[in-house]
Amino acid sequence: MSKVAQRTGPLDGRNFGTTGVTLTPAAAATRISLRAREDGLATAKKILGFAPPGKPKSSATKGSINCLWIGPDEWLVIDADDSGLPAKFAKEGNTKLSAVEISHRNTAILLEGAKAVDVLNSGCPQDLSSASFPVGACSRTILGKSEIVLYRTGEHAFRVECWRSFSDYVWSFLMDAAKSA
Amino acid sequence: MSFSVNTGANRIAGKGRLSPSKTVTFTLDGRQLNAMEGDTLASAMLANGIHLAGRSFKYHRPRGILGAGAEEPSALMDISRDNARRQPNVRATVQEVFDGMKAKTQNHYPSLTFDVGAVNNWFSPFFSAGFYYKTFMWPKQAWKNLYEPFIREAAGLGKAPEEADPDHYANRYAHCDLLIVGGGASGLMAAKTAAKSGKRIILADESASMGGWLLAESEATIGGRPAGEWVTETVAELAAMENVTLLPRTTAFGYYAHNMVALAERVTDHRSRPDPDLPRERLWQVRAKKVILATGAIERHLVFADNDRPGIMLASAARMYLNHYGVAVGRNVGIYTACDSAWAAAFDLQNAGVKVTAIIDMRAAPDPDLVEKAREMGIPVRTGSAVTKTAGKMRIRSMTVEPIADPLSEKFEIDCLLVSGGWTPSVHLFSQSRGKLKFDEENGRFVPDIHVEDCASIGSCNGTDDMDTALAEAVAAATAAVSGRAVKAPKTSGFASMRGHLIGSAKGAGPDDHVMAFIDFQNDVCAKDVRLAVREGMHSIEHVKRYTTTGMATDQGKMSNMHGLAIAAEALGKEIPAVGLTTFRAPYTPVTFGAIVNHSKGDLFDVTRRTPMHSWAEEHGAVFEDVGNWKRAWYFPRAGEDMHAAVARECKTTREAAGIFDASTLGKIEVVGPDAVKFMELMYTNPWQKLAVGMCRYGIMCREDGFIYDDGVVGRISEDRFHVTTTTGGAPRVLNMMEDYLQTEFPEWKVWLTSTSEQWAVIGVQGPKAREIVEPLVEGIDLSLEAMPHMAIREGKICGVPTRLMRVSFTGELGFEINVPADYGRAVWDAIWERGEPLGMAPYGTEAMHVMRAEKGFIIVGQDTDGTVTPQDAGVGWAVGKKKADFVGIRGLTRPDLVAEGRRQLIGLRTKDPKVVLEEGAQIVADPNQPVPMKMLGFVTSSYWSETLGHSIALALVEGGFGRKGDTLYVPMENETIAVEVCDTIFLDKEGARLNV
Amino acid sequence: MLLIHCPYCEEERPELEFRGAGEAHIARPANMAEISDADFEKFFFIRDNEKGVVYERWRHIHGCGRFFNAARHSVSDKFIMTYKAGEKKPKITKTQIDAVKPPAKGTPANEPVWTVGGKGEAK
Amino acid sequence: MRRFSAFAIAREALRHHKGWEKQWVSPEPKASYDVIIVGAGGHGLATAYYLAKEHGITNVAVLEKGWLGGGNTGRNTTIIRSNYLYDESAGIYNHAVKLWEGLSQDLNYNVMFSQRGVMMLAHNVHDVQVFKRHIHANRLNGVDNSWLTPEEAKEFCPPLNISKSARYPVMGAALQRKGGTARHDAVAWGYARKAHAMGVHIIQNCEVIGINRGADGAVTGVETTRGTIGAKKVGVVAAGHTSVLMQMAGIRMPLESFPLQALVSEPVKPCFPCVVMSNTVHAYISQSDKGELVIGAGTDQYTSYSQTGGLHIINHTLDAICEMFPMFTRMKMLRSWGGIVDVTPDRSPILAKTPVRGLYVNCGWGTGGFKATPGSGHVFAHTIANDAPHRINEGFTLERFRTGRLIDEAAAAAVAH
Ligand SMILES: Cc1cc2nc3c(=O)[nH]c(=O)nc-3n(C[C@H](O)[C@H](O)[C@H](O)COP(=O)(O)OP(=O)(O)OC[C@H]3O[C@@H](n4cnc5c(N)ncnc54)[C@H](O)[C@@H]3O)c2cc1C
Ligand SMILES: NC(=O)c1ccc[n+]([C@@H]2O[C@H](COP(=O)([O-])OP(=O)(O)OC[C@H]3O[C@@H](n4cnc5c(N)ncnc54)[C@H](O)[C@@H]3O)[C@@H](O)[C@H]2O)c1
Ligand SMILES: Cc1cc2nc3c(=O)[nH]c(=O)nc-3n(C[C@H](O)[C@H](O)[C@H](O)COP(=O)(O)O)c2cc1C
Ligand SMILES: [Zn+2]
Repeated sequence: MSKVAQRTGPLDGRNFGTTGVTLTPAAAATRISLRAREDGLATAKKILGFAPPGKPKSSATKGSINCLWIGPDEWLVIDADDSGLPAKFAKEGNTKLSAVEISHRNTAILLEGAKAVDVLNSGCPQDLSSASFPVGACSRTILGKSEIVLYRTGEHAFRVECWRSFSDYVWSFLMDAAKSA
Repeated sequence: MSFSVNTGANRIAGKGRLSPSKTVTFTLDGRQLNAMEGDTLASAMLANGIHLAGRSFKYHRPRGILGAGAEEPSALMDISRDNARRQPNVRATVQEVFDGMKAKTQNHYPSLTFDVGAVNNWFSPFFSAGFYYKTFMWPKQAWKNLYEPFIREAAGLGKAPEEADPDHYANRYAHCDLLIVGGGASGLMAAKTAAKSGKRIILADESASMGGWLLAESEATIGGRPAGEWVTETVAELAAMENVTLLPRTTAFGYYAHNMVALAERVTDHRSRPDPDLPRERLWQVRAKKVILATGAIERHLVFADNDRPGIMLASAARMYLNHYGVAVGRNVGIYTACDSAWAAAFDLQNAGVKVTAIIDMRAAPDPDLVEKAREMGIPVRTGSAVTKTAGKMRIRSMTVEPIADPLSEKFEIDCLLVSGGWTPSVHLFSQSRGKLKFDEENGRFVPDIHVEDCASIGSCNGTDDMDTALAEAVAAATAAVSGRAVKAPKTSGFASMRGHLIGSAKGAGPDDHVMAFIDFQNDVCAKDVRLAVREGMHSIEHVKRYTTTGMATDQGKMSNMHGLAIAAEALGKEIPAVGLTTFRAPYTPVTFGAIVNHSKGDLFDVTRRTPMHSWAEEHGAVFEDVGNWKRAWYFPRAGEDMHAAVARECKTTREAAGIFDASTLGKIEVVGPDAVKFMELMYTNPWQKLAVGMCRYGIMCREDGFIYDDGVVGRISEDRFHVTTTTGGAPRVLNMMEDYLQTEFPEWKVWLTSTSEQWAVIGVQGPKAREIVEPLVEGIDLSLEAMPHMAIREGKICGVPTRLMRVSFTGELGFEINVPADYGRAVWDAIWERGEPLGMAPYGTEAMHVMRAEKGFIIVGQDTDGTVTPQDAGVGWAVGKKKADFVGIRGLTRPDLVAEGRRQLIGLRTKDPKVVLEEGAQIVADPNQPVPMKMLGFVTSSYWSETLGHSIALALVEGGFGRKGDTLYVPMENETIAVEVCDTIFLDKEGARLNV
Repeated sequence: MLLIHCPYCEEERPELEFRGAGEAHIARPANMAEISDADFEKFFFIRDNEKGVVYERWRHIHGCGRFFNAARHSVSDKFIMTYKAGEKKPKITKTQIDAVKPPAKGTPANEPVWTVGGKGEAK
Repeated sequence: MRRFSAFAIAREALRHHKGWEKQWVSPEPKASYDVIIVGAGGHGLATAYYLAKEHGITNVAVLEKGWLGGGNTGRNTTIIRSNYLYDESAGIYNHAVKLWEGLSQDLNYNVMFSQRGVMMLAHNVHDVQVFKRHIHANRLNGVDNSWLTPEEAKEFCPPLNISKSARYPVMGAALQRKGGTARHDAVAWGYARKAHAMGVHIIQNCEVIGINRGADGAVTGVETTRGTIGAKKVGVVAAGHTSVLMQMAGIRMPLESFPLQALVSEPVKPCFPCVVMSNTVHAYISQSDKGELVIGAGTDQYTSYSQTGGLHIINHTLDAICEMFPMFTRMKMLRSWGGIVDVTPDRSPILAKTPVRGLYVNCGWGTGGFKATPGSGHVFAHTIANDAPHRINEGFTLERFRTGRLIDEAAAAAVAH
């Protein structure tokens, strides 16, 4: 057997900054697309250690695990450490919920700085003021011509999740927007 | 008076708000001129005594500067920084001068003062409205070769840029509680009032300085302080507030549904050396909870004979030039008006030391106070009189004045004539918001009536002339918009009255006169053109507009539309409201394509999707093709190889040893849940109940109409989990269609769909040596034929990472599709390559893949099918479950035409000459000698040279094709006819011997 | 760009996040395989295409992913309401329609037609 | 009708153009007509004209709710071509092109038909396959259409960016040299003037609000905002409003009406010699004789009768225009607008009899019917006059949605306009 394959993210090695914002590729993470109805939530709670948030645009966090409300029966679970979530879900089976691993489908860009909202609003049509998109808020939305999942991690900090092959575009877009914001 | 010669002989020292210490230099038609920072090109020209600004569109008449803002129809210039940064048709009244700016006048040859195009002026009697519809028809060919080129050359104003634009542009989606458009007295007052609430407020004004007409006032006060100071203080106060975004140089150009207003901000066009990171312009797409429109009013000119000479301008503009820019527009100025506000211009000019030759007011009895004041100042006044003629070639020299009731005339020498026909409220945005207007008979204007969006109109744009009332309106609207507490508006004094108006033609330009009395300066439309249009039956104002082109120029008739309307109404014998206005459309003033495109230039024009192995392909010299947003490796040419040679080699290597192929772009959907199989039964034509766990099946998806929508291999991972693949391009629409059925037709079914297209990188290894290459890297999966037959799917590990390994083949060879989590894709690929290369493996691209699948008769949806092909037509009717009670497409498939005889069916073709490769898309006929139009039986969908078989192969959709096996048909090309024989679609290894090893 | 209230996200979002999905309340026949050609035509091709209140489907495709329905006025483009997929076609009252319908003709902006009744030739 | 000519203009110039007669008048509606055409767009007016000219039926009224030519005829990007794939489409559009070629002379009205060539760009392998399929089919149907290499495309249209590094490089183009543009307003006016001269009543500001039928179900006339008007036959040619009108006769249509937007730039000197279309990046452009760039955008995604649309649609179009012609970012948009297009499921028109006797319908031209105006009017007049379709419009039935015999240009190519 030859050596074990190593993980390489699509944005590895990039970074960018202006006076207003910095862009950094997020570290590799484990991600699950969690789908469940009312009757599956208990199982999800058991595995995650907390209940998936029920309110639109909201998220819940415990330890290394973030659970983002995406839709009424859909959550994006991001685990910064490898807590073995896929295996735990696999053990529970698919009768009440669906947990599909998408760790590699998505990649993320961390956007930080005083101009973060302006930069995002160059391509994202949502209202990102703190009143309407407070810290902890998250939403699937649009950035320019790409779909993203936006997650506000701080007053001036966002995590921008996107599909792997869109990440080059999203990165370039944010760079272009950062320069002119 | 004292003139400060440095920035122009007509600059009055001590007048205006610009700072004399800051001067800039620019050129006009190559001539170097000085200006003050803050000057517009127009004010800078006027300071230098220049009125002549260009030639008109149709008659090439000399034209001057008419206005002082966005309404300007005449002074359009070509402005550049350098060759690539050149902008035609810029309004000199809006463009701020910057150091090094190059301005050029337009639409003349060889020069502005001597223009051969001016012969058109002589022929103007022929160029009546719509003349080109009436002639240029004989001889027929002359239209294309003579007339049209001539007309085209004569038309147009400036010259389009020829080089790619090096500037960049930006976009901002913004949200606010209140958007205020217009930073004049009303807008500023509204902002000041609303800002206190702490709510998010955006205030945009198209000018460089906020203040609107306050900047033109000389003696006005607000709250006891000079109006200019009030503006400065208010702007400073607003600028300091965090909840307020102040946007000068920003035009609100479009009011769209649901309170979205689009703004264009000019970021660098006024700067000498802009920071290269700054965008040239920024588009703002503002979603406002409430909008206050405070867009003011625009002054109208007067329609009389030869009213277009350089030196004739709007009275309000002259006032703005004087009081804001410190520029005297002439030294010997006449006034011709129907409105009080022009009197203020006369008084200001006279006070500044400019000689006002006479005030001609067409009203019999204008405000006695004004008349009295003029008398006191020694300005001659003629009331109840009109200017009936002007003289002067490149600049006005004199005016002839007649009492309206009386033909006695007197002549005044002047170098400038200020006109005012009263004010037109700027209801453009209001109208775009689909608000309804009403006609204010008394003041001859349309004003907002019913608001449709959540907005309010205040101040001049609402027809409110009196400043106290305007400010009270502002306070009330702002308070309501932010649900604030009512406050009192400040008291004002000293504002010029805006009473009095004329719409339509003035004396001497009436129905029986044949003079050139311009309505629309830019498109050279005269009063008589409108009358002609009406005479010819153009009785809708929309017809009048289109027949005469009035209001269709770059100013969209801001000054002229009311005149056109009034003249049309008169000619029609109708009331103005019964004739109606033409539609106001975005943009309010022209907006660059760049601002609208903003970030979507170059690489950001569209998303470019690349697979995890893209870099490897690049390193190995791949040529890529675009498939949707994806870049896919098309073929891998080696030194000296063209596409044909490379593809032939790739096929050969794969069939003889092995090939490696990046299939990552395939769409993938994970279908999970207790009802997964039921769902698959619905979505695909195939039966799925009996598909064993660990096995795959080729599936076909139709739309309800029975036509093939997509296809792909589906693997059953467990009883309740399917790994579904789709075509590359079809991935999003397939998932969308599945979600649609699931959510809206069968919401009670327990099954969930997740896109995993990008979770998995897919590496195809195909060819006799495939197993040998892959086997040593795999853990926990037995790859032997017995343990893992064709169409099996297994989970395990490869290179130490998880894999879903499918034994499938699109080439007809022994093959594996190795799904690995995408971030491992490149590493696993590298490992396979490391093993495979010494064994003779080569990478192949999509073209070789297409050839090999065609040799096996496998279809490509979208190439061998279009939206009119059923599974039966495509020869995959076996994939339609005969015993199924339902699936999407089941009913569509049985419609009369879909079961009729003579449908086009997919068959194989072999050219009689094996070396000839048919062209894809070539049409097929039975009788090549029939006359055109020929009866076409079908067409070639796929066609390739098969290196393996040593002859060309093709697939085709042919009428009744299944019944034509062995027939000879013909493919008529432009210069030859190719004979072909209909054959089976499977050209290679019918029995599948190569597969089952 | 419209502003659309997603009944699942419980707020208004920009149209860019949505995908229009055609007329609403056209149920797929349960006995699909058996329906007549005419019924299939009705189901698949025929549309009300109402000038006035339309019932239409949207998908919050770049948001929560849900399909939902809307009642909108197809002349003013204003929404009367949006509601979840599966909910019954709502009865729309005259008051609701009046609140979204464009103002009557007769006022000139954007309806540059001659006033009704202005018969015959002008001079 | 007094003829238009250079001589007539010269004569009139001398008397200040006082002698021109009305190009059409606005008569009071009569109590009844042999044929009523609903909709005074290009297609309706052409139908009336050919009824009079070819079939001697002059007791005809064209009823128009607004002003003639104010529908899509007055708001389209005027692209004319006939290089369609299917025999039926090639048949009707080429019939139209032939009529276009003599139309100015026929109408004695210069419609400025300008055969400057329509070039459609291929940006990927799939485009190439589809275009070649069209070119071959067109050749065998007698329709001109030829393949250009990127270099030839650039030569034909110098502003075109054929750089290999473009996001979607140009891989070639299909050129129909006989394609081009015409002056949209002049088409409506020219037909109106000639139809009027032949006795047709063009009644504007007259909205049809009901279709009257007799006891036997056959059409007897229409209700309008100006009263009841009788008719033996009624032809509905109302483009975006067809569903509304047909519903008055109890017929539901396979149509949806969408706003389609367009825009013009500021006028500039000639800089763009032909028509260019790209379906892949989705935009089309030409320069009018007046100098403005005429640019087509897309449809909004929702049905609407509002003749407006969202800025993002225009945004998307201009992205594509500036990608193909990078020098145009500094051009300015002067005006943008929308029209309401009636779209059929197969993107082909319906020109046919209906289940109601005496009622005929001509609709479904969607985003691309201007080019068909003369051909459509010509065969529709035939259909009405003979109560049977012309050979050329035989396939464009209403029944095809029942039988499945679609003429699916869209499915075959995803090509509009
Ligand atoms: C933006 C845009 C761009 C386009 N570009 C092209 C192009 O480049 N090439 C091309 O070939 N085609 C193009 N088209 C399509 C083309 O404009 C239309 O297909 C064509 O003009 C239709 O002509 P018409 O006469 O059928 O319809 P219209 O001109 O719309 O005429 C229909 C008439 O019916 C009237 N009407 C409706 N209801 C009633 C009623 N109840 N009573 C009385 N009258 C009524 C309307 O007021 C209207 O005047 C474009 C369309 C648009 C909107
Ligand atoms: N003396 C005069 O000549 C004169 C003329 C007009 C008004 N007034 C006085 O001013 C009072 C009201 O002033 P007001 O504030 O209503 O009007 P205003 O004309 O002073 O201000 C309107 C402002 O809106 C801006 N604007 C217009 N359209 C815009 C757009 N689409 N985007 C961005 N900015 C835009 C203009 O640049 C201008 O600054 C009146 O009551 C009257 O007394 C005086
Ligand atoms: C081919 C074409 C060229 C046009 N050129 C101009 C133009 O040069 N100036 C202008 O203001 N409008 C121009 N228009 C747009 C019309 O003014 C108008 O917007 C359009 O006919 C739609 O009508 P509406 O805006 O009144 O609804 C043009 C329209 C078309 C179809
Ligand atoms: Zn939602």
